[in-house]
Amino acid sequence: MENIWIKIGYALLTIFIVLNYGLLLQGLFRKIGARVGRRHGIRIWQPWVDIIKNYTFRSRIYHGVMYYLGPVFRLTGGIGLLLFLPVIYGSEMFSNFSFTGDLMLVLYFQFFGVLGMALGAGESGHPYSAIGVSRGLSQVTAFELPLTLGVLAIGLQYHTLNINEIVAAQQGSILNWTFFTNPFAAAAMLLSFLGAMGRSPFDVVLAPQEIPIGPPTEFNSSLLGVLQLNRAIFPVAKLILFMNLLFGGATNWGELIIKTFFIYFWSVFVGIAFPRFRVDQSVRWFLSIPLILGVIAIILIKF
Amino acid sequence: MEFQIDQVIGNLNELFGGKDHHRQRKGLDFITIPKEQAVAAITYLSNPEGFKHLVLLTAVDWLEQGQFQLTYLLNNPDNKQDLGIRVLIPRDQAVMDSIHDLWGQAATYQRELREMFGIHFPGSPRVDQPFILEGWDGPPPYRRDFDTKKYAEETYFPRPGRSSNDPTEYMKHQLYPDE
Amino acid sequence: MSKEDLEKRTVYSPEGEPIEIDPLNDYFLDLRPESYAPRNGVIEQFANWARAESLWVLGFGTGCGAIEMRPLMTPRFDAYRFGIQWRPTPRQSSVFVISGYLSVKTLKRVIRSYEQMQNPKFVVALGSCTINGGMYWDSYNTINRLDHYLPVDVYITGCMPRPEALLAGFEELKKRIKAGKGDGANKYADNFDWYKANQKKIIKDWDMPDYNW
Amino acid sequence: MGKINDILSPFTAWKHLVNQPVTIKKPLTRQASDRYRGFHKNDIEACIGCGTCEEICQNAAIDMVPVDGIGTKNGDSGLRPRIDYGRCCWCALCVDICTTNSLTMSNEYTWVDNDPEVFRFVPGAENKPWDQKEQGWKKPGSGYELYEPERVNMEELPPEERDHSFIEIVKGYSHEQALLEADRCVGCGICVATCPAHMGIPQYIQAIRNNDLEEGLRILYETNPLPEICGRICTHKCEEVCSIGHHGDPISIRWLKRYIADQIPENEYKKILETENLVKNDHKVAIIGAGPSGLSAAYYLALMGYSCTIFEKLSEPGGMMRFGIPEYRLPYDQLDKDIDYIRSLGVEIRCNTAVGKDITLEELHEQFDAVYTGTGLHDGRSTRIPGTDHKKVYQAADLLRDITLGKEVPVEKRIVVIGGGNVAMDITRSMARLQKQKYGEVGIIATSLESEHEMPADREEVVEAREENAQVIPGWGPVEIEINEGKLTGLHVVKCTAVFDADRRFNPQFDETIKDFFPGDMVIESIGQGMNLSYITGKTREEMKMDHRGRIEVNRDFQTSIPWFFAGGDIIQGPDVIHGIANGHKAATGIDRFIRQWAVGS
Amino acid sequence: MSKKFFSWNEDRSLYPPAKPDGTIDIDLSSHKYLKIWHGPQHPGITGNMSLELTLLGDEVMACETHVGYLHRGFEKLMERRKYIQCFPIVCRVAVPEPDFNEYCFASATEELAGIEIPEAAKWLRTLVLEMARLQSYLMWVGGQAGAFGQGIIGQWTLYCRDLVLDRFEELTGGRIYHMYIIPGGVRGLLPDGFRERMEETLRIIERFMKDVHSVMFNNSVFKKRSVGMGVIEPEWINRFGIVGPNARAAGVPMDVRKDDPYLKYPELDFEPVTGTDSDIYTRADVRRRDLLLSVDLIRQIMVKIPDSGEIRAKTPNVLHWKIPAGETYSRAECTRGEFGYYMVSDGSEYPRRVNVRGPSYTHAVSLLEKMIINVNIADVAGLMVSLHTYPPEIER
Repeated sequence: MENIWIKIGYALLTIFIVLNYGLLLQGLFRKIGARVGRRHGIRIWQPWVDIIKNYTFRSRIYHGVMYYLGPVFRLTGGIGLLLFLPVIYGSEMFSNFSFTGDLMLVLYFQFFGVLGMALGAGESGHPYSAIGVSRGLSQVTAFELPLTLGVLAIGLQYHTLNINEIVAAQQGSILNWTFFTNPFAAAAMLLSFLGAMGRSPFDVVLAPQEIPIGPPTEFNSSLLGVLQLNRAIFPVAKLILFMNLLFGGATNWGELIIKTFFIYFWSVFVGIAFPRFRVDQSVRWFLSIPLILGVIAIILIKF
Repeated sequence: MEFQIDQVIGNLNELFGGKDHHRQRKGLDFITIPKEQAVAAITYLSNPEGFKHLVLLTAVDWLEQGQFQLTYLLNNPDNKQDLGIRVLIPRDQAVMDSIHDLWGQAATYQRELREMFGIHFPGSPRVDQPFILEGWDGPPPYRRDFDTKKYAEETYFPRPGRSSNDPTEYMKHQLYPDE
Repeated sequence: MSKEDLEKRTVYSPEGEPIEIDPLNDYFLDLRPESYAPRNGVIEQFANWARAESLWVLGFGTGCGAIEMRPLMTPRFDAYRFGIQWRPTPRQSSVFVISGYLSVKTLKRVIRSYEQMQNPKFVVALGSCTINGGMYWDSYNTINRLDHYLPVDVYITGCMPRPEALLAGFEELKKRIKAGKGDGANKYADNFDWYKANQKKIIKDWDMPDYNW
Repeated sequence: MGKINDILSPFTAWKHLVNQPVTIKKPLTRQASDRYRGFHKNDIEACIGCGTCEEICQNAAIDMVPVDGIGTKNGDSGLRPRIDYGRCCWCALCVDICTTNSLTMSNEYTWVDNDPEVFRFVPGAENKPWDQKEQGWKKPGSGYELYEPERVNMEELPPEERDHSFIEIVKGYSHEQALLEADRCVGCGICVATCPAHMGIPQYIQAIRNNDLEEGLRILYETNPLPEICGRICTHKCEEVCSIGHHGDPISIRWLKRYIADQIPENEYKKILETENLVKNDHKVAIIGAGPSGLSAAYYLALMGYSCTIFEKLSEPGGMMRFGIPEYRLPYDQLDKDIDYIRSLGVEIRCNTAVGKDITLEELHEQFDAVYTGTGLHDGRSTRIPGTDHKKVYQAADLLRDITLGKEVPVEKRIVVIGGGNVAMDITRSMARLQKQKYGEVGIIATSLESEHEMPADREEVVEAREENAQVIPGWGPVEIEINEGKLTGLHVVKCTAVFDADRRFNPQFDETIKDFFPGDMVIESIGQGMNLSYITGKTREEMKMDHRGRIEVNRDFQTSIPWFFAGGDIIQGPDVIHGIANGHKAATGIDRFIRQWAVGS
Repeated sequence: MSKKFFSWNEDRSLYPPAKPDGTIDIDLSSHKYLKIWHGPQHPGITGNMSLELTLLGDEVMACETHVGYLHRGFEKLMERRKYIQCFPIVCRVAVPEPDFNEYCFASATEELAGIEIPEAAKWLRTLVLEMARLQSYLMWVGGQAGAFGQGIIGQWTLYCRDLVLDRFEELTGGRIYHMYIIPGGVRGLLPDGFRERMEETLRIIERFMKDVHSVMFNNSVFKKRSVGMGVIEPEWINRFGIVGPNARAAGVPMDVRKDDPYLKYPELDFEPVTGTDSDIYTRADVRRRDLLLSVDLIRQIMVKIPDSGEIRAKTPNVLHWKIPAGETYSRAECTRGEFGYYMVSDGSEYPRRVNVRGPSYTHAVSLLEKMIINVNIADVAGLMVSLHTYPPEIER
C-alpha cells in the first residue's frame, strides 16, 4: 500500500495474466462450442494470432476523434472494472485498487465501456452501429436492473459495499457463499449475467444475421484489436466480480480458474442451446423473472 | 357442375375469339386469344372457371414474324388443369394490359418483361424501375436480335492466347501441303 | 437517396460559399488508396505469419461457389482449425473469396467491399468463371477475367471447387503471404487508374445506392 | 409441462460434447469418389483429334492444337484437345461423346495457382499428377450413348434371291434409314483428308439431315462427278478412318452418298447444279479413256468451258467401272446416269476409238490444246506358275469384260480363283452366278496368299461371296496348276505364313510342308492388272519421263514431262476409282492452268 | 403491469400500418427514417440479393427487393446452345438444388421430342430428386436456426447434408452440380454398395434430426421468435402464387408429387405434409416433416430401384438433335414448391425459348415485400429464410 508504483506494477501484472487467461478462455470455449457442433474448432492459440494480425494492418479507416476514443473507452471500462476488483482474496499482489465502496464503482464501470462504445460507434455513422448501440443500451439497462437489485441485496446482506469484505464474509465453508446464503439474489444476478456476457439468447446486440456484428461493425485494424483486448479482459473481470460476490472469491489462481471457468461455462451452457431473443423480448424477459427474483431478494433481506 | 376443359376451351373460342387450341398432354392445353380480349379472358378464367393460380407469365420473341408471344400459364388447382394463354402482340408496338390486380406476382413478371423484352405494361407497379439489370444501355437483352456472344466478347474481353484448328482443314494442310 | 441527389450541382455552405459537387465522382469509389511499403526484416515476417494464420474471410457469397463455404464452416471440413474464420463486415476481413462468376451488378458491390477492406488484403478467386469467364463466357452480364478488375492472389480451379480444393487454395494463400507475396492491396493502389478504367468501362451505372454493410 | 420441456429440451444439445468430431482429418489428401468428374486425362495415342469434344463443349473450353510427337496421318488429325480450365464446367460431355473413348477424367480436383494463364493444358501431352489415376469419370455404358454407335442395317437381297442373277444386291437406304444413318455422324471431318477427292463428307451428310438433297448433290459434284458410281463401289477409305468406327460401326458414308444421288432424277441435275448455261471457251482437250479419271477430268473441264472429247477404245464408256465391276454391284443404268449427265454438258465421247490405232497421239496433239490420259489397268497379270499357259487358265479382267459385253464366257463346274482382292471377289461371285444359272449349283474356290484378316478385298465382299456358296480359302500360295493329259484338274497350293516382311514389303513366306490341292476345271487369275501404254509412241514416248517402277512421272497437276500431256487415274495411282476421280479433277485444274499460260504465252 | 406487457404475441406495431394496397401515409424519403440495405453482402440474406428496408425505429415500413446480382442470362444463353449443351448449364440456375432444373429441362425436352425414358432411369431420377430435396432441406434447417442465432443446428445438418453430397458424388460424379439427369435418361447406375451406404446416411440423418427436433423445435426461445410470426393469410395463396411448403403450412395440400404425379411417385406411398398455422414455426415444422418424408421415400425407392437396365433412351445424335416444334411446361415439386420449365421449340437444334419458373420468384419478391411490412428488423432474416428462397432462380 505504501508505494503506488509497486501497486501499479502489480496491477499491470494482473492485467497481463487476465488478458492471457481471457484469451485462453475465449479459445477454450470456442473449442467447446465447436465440439458440441461435432467439429474441432479453432486452434487454442488462435485468439492471440487474431489480435496480432489486427495490429499488423497497414491502413485504417478514420471517422473522427470520438471514433478513436470509443474502443479506448471500451477497454478502459474493462480494465477499470478489473482494477477495482480484488482478484485474489488475501493477496497483496492481486488485490488491485479495491477500496471501500468499490462495488458501486464496479457497477458503474460495467456500464462505462458500453457508453464509450456507443459514442465511438455513433461517430462512425453506420446504421448497423446505431441499431446495435440502441439495442445494446436497452439490453444493458434491462439487465442492470435485476443485477443491481441482486448486488444491493448482497450489500444489504453483508452490510458493506466493499468487495473484499463481501468475499471475506463468505470464507470458511462452501455454504457460506452468497450463492447459498442468498439464492434469490444469486439467481437474479446469474440470470442477468447471461445478458452481461452477450451470449445467446441475449446476443442480439452483435447479431450478425441482422446488423452484422452491430456496434463494432465499422471498427477495423488496430482499433478492432483494442476491442479484442477488451473482449478478453472484460469478461474475465466480470467473472471475477461474480465469483467474488457469489462464490466466495478465490484465494489463489487455481481456485480462480476453476470458479471462473464454471461461471463462464454457465453462459456458454445456455448460449449453445438457445437462439437469440429479439431486443424487446430480452428486455421484457429481464424485467420479468430476474427482476422479480431481485425484488424478492431485496424484500427477503430487508424484512 | 362437372369441370370440362373442352367446355372451357369452347367458351373461350366463343366469347373471346380464342383459336389454335392445342392439347399438349392431358392437363395442359394452349390457346391463342387476341390481344384485346386477353385480359378479359384471363379474368374470366381466374374467377368463374377456377384458374386461380398464375403459374408463369413470360414472352417468346418471334423475330421472324415480328411478334411477341406472351404466355400466361394458368392453373386450376382443383381440377389439375393447366391452360396456357398465348397472346400475340406486334413487336414494334409492344404494349400489353397489366394483370397485376389479379395476381400480386404479375407485377414482378411484368417488370421483368419490361426490362428483358421491352414489353410495356402501363399501370403496373414499379414497372419502369430496373429489376435485374443495372446501368444497362443496350437493347432489351432477351430480344432475339441482341447477340449476347458478340456483346460479351466486346465488353468483357476474353483471355487472349487461345486458338484452335479445324481438324479437316488442318489435316488437308498437313497431309497435302501443296494443294 | 433519389436519383436527383446524384446529379452534378452547386451547393452552398452555411457561410454562403458555393461548392461544386459531382456526387458520382466525388463520393463513390474514386478515393485513391495508398500503397504501403512493407516493414523490414523479422517484423514483417512475423506480421506475415500472423496475417497468414488468421485469415478472416469476408462473408459475401458473390456466386455459386458460396455454397461450398458452408461445408467449410461446418464439421465436415472445419476450416476454423486452419485459422480461417468468417467475418460479416469487409472492414474487418482480410480475405475476399470471389466465389465464381460476377455479374456487373455484383462486381460493383464487390469493388466497394474490396475497397473497404484494409491493407493488406487478399483475393481468392474460385472456379473457371474468374479465370476466363467459365460457362458464362458468352453472357452479356458476367465478367470474364477477374484480374482486370481486382488483383487476385490465388485462383482455385473447378466448377465449383470442392471444399478440399478451397482448403488447398487457402494453404497456397498462406504460403504466399508468409513469403511476402501477398501484395494485392499495394498492387491495386499502384495500378489504381488501370483498374478503375477497366471497372468504369463495364459498370455504366455508378449510382451506388446508399449502402451500408 | 410443455413449457418446461421447451426450456430443458434444448440442453440435450450438449450430449454431443462427448462425441468425437466428424471432421475429416486430412482434407487435402481426400480421394473423391470413383466416378468423380475431376481433371481430364487423355490417352493421347488412342485419340485421333477428331474435335468432337470441341464441338459439344458449350463453354468453348476446348481448342484443338498440334502436339509435339503426334503427326498427322490418315485417320488422325494430329491435333489434340487443349482444355481451358477458365471455361470448363466439368460436365464430362466431352468424355461421353469422345469417339475413341480416349478422353476420360480422373478424380483429382485440386489445382491452385496464382497465375491465371496456366489453367490451360493438353491432357495426356503435359505431365500432370493425375495422369496415372485410375478412378474418375468414364463413359457410363448401360445403354448410355450420345450418338448411335451401330450402323443402320443396309437391306440387301437375301443370298437365295441374288445368287443366280446380276440384279443389284444392295437396296439402298430409304428416307428414314438415311436420316438415321446421317444422324450418327458427328461431323468431325477426319474422313475428308483421307478421301482422295477430299469430298465434303460432313457437309453432304448434314444436307441429308436437313433434308436438303439438292444442296447435298451440289456438295457431291464439287469434288466428285460420279456420285452414283462412287456411292456404290467406292473403296470408302473414309469409312476406315471414320471416328465413329473406333467405338461402333463407321458411318456408311458410301451409302449416304448413293442415297443423295439415287433420290434425284438425272433430268434435274442441270438445274440443281446450275450448269444449264455453261459459257464455252474455244479451247479443246482430248481425253483418252472414258474411265473415272477421264470422265472426272472431262466434267471439270467442261464446267470451265472447255470442249472435251473422250476417246474410248471399247464400245461403251465407263472403263473399269463398266467392264471390271459386275452389274450386281453397279447396275449399268446408274453408271449411265452419271455418264449421261457429263455428256449432257457437251462432252463428246467417241467409243470404239482406240488411240494409237484409230487415231495417233500426235494427231491428238495437233487437234487439241491438251491431252489427258487415264487408260487404266486392263491387262491381267499372271502368277506365272507352271501350267498358266493352259487354255483353261483365264484372266479375271478379261472375263469380267466379256461378261459385260454379253459375250459367251466359259463356265466350268469347278473353278479355282487365285487372288484375294476385290476383283477376285467380283469374278468369283460373277462366275458363281453363272454356275448357278448353268448348273444350278456353285462350285468355286477363291484362294489368296493373304490370311483372312489381311485380305485386301472388302470384308462384306468376302462375307457375301460365302453367302452365295462360293468358298473363300485364304492363306495359300499357288505352286502349280495340275494338268492331267491336257485337261486342267486343279491347283496345288502350299501354306503361306506371311505375305509381307518386317518392312511391309511384298515378300511371301511359305511353309512347304503344308500342302493342299483345290480341284478345278478352270483357273482364273486375279492377282492384279497392268497398264498398257503402247499408244504412246515415237517422240512422245522418248521424251516421256518414267519413274523406276515404270510409271509415268507427273507433277502435282498430273502433268507429265511433256507439257501438253497429262496423265492420271489407275496408271498413276493404282487401282482405285476415287483416286481416279480425284486425279481427273486435279488434272482438270492443271490443264486449265496450262492452257491459260499457254494462251497467254502465244 | 398489464398482462399485455408480458404477452409475446401482441400486435407490436406502434406505427401507422400499411394500407391494403401496400402504401403508407408517411413520407419515407424525408430523411427521418433509417434506410438499411439488407444485403447483398450480408450474412442475414440468403444468397446474393438485397432488401432495401426503410425503418421506423426498428420496424420495417417499406421494403424493396433487389435482385439481379446473380443474373447470368440463362434463358438467353440457352437460346444459343443446343439442347445437349443446355444440359450442363441448367443445373446452375438454382445452385443449392440443381437436380430439379435438370429434371424439368430433361422432361420438357423429352416431352417435345416424344421420348419415353427407360424404367431404371425413372427410378434413378426419382431417387436423385428426393436426395436433392433432402440435402436442400438439411441446409435450410440450419439456415432457419441460424437466422435466429442458433448456430449449432447448422453444424449438425450441414454435416448430414455433406453425407448426402457424398452419396451424390458416388452416384453422379458431382458434388454440387450433379449433371446427372440428361435429356433421355440418366448418366449412371447405382454404384456397388450404394444401398448400404445410403441406409447408413439416412440413419445418421434421422438421429441428428431427432436432436434437431428437441433442440430447435422444442425450444422456448425459438418458439417465441417464430410462433405467430410471418403469417401467410390463406387468401394470399393464389393471390401471390404461393406454392410448396409455404402453402402447405397454411393447410393447402399443394404438392406436385401428388397433384401432377411424375416419374415413379405414383408408385410410392406418401401423403403431402401440411400444417395449419402458417407462421414461421409451422413452415419450419412442415419442412422438417417433409425432410423426414424424403428419408422415408428414399427408403421406399431403394427397395424398388433396379440395379441394372438401360439408363438412357435412344435419342438422335445429341450434336444435332432437332426437337419438333411445340411448346410445353414441365414441373416438379422442389423444396420451395412447384419448379417448372416452359419450353418453346421452333423445330431447330436450339430451343427457341426456355423460361424457368422458380418458386422463389414469387416468394422472395412480391410476397416478401408484402409480409415484411411492420416486422422488426431482427426478424427480417428469419422471415426471409422461412420463405425459403434461392436468389439464383429468381433472376437466373
